[in-house]
Amino acid sequence: MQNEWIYIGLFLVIGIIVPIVPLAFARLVAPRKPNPIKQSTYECGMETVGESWVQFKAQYYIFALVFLVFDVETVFLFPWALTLKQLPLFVVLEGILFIGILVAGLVYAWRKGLLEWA
Amino acid sequence: MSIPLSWYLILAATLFCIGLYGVLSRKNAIAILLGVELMLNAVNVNLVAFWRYLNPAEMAGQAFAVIVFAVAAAEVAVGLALIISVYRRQKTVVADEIDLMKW
Amino acid sequence: MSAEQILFILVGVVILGSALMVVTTRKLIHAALWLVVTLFGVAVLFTLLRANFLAVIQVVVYIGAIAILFIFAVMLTRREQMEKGRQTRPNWWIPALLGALILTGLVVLILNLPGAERTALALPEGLDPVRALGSALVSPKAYVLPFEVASVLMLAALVGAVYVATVDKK
Amino acid sequence: MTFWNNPINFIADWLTGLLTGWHLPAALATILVYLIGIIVLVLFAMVLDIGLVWVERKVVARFQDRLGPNRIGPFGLIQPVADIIKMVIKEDITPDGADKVIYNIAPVLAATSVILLWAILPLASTIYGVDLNVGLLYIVAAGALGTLAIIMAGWSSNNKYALLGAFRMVANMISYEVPMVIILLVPTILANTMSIRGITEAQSGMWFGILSPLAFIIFLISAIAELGRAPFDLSEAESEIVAGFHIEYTGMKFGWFYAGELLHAFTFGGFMAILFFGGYGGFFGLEKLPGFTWLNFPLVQMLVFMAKAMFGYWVIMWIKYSMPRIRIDHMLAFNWKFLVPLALVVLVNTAVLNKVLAGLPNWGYVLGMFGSNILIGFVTIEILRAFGRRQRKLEENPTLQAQTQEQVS
Repeated sequence: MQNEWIYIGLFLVIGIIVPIVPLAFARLVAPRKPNPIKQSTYECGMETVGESWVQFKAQYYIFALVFLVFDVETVFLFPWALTLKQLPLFVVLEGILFIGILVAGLVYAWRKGLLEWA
Repeated sequence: MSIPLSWYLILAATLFCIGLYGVLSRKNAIAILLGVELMLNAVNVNLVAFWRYLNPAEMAGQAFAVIVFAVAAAEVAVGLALIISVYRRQKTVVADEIDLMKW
Repeated sequence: MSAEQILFILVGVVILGSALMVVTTRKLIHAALWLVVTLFGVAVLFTLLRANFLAVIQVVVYIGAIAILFIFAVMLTRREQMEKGRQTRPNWWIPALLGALILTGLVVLILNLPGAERTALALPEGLDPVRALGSALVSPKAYVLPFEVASVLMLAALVGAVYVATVDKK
Repeated sequence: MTFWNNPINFIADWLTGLLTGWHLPAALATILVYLIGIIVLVLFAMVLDIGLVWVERKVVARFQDRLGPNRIGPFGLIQPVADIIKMVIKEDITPDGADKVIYNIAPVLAATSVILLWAILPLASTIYGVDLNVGLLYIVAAGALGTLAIIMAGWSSNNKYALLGAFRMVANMISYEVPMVIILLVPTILANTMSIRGITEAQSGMWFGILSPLAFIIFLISAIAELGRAPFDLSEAESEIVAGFHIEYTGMKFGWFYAGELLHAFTFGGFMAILFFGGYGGFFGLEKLPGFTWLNFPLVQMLVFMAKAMFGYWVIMWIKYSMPRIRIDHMLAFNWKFLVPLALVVLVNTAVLNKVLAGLPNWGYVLGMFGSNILIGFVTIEILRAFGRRQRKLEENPTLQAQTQEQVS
């Protein structure tokens, strides 16, 4: 058994219970008198227009996409970073090649104007 | 360490089959991709289990799992981009109604 | 039955249950959130297997990036009427049957596999799996080529996805 | 081993002895001791969180030339307790059309993702939860859960503003996660480990903040963005989308988002101290001198750590209350066109120099690292200046502007 993950697991359990306790307590003591106006969607007192679903810019998706690629690649660099000390300079160059390919993606996105918010 | 290898393999097999069912039965293209993710995860469970049970000194299983991560990410990125592109042209994400290449 | 086995069964039930919800829930956003539960369960499995690095990147990459991308895509393509009505094909029982058949076959295969009942080997003394993985990924004798090719794959995915998602802008 | 050298293990051993003395199985006793330790640690974090409410309000007040809370208790110290009582007895409103389950899970998940960070936060050399060999990525993973909580809150509230705020916040968080993850590689390379304690111990002679000041600055900026605090707070932008993703939340559910944000800010102050300023240690070898061995006592270390973390938290507050809000296009452009390339340059520089300078004596190594960072910083500023000059020229000269636009189109 690996104790460290048991510890994290227990921490997760406590970390979920601790926020729930005040919420449960609030449920006991707080008043509850729901009415339709109180429960209506809050838009600074104005009547709500249309459904809450509004069309979003696809730009958000583009940024999420670029992020996904970068996130996956940088995560791969962590094992590489741990080997730098033992292994020869050659390994550093491998990592730089990897980063170079990553930069090529960034340059492409930049040149295509995808990083503009317009 | 008392879990037999077969437990992991059976769990992964079941997860794989659930994913397969999702891929084949869902109408929505995004839901189909969700099924593909389940299948890839099943593969990863197998790879890591084999690493641990067969040869922990060799990192083959983990290295393959890492590559699967990259493949999953690439698949999701391109797949969802296609779906969004099709949605903007045809206003649908139902896989059967996407027939741009059906000529 | 040892504590570890009980833990495994619990995690397994969570994984399979949430996976079933992924493929059957009507609301897509719920399916995506159930997928997050499945992914988290798989991360717990990785910790049971002592693959610390994979467990953490499972959360970082799958939950932190892939699931977020799914949720974004669901929100970008959501339309109310699509969530009414059935979400499965009319002949959904064929895939179900197929899945069940394949599963039975696989389980029979696994149970007859030589060495299926083996238990985990002890990790070699002084082996740091993360470091060993790093050495394997950069060593020319092992996986440096897949490592660099993965990077090229991600570049291709980025270029392709970005092209597809923006080509009809004009 | 005495109490003063190693208080946590001392108490833990004593408790384990006590529990096994009652004929409990050893495994169960260990788990019980773990549980007690975790509860104490989490409660400590929560009490600290309550204190932070007071600190935050008092510091803001001083920045804005006000007094801040001063009615309840001495210096208004009891004010946060009154706040909590108020939040707990407030009516809890669930808006119509909300997705109830997700709506209720989101605030809990938001708080949990912050509390989870405390599992690996070393308060002193012997006072820490657990020392993971993938500690740095664990921080990122906990952050991923926080992102998820925000998107869940925004989506389930069934409110335009909430959804907009969540979208902005998530775009913000995921964008700034990229330079943050890249820059986390710098301490990894310098310390040759991902374990948080290992990184702290590696700085007992020299802080990484001195070896790589640029890495620290990038980490600070991306940490503030990750927290969603001003100047990156357009996700809550009171003046346009009211409160962003937590607009519909009332009472204690709102309270958890608020408390989570404060604790998160402090925790990031702590991680800043650990990654770049030696954490609980980092006395430049002073603790080895005969007169200063008392610096090694856990309680002293804890005090040092808390002071450093509080300073980091204060810097975050300082920036928050001095800066106007940034527009979303500026925010994303700043990240992708400036921070990410700079972070990659710093990373490559660190990786190469760490290898090249390895043979040099210690002072040469430090000087090389520091000097290269200063050089990169200088070049960056010059590039920015040249760019700014060109922009200005374009703006001052309308004909030139027209010409360039023709060229572009």
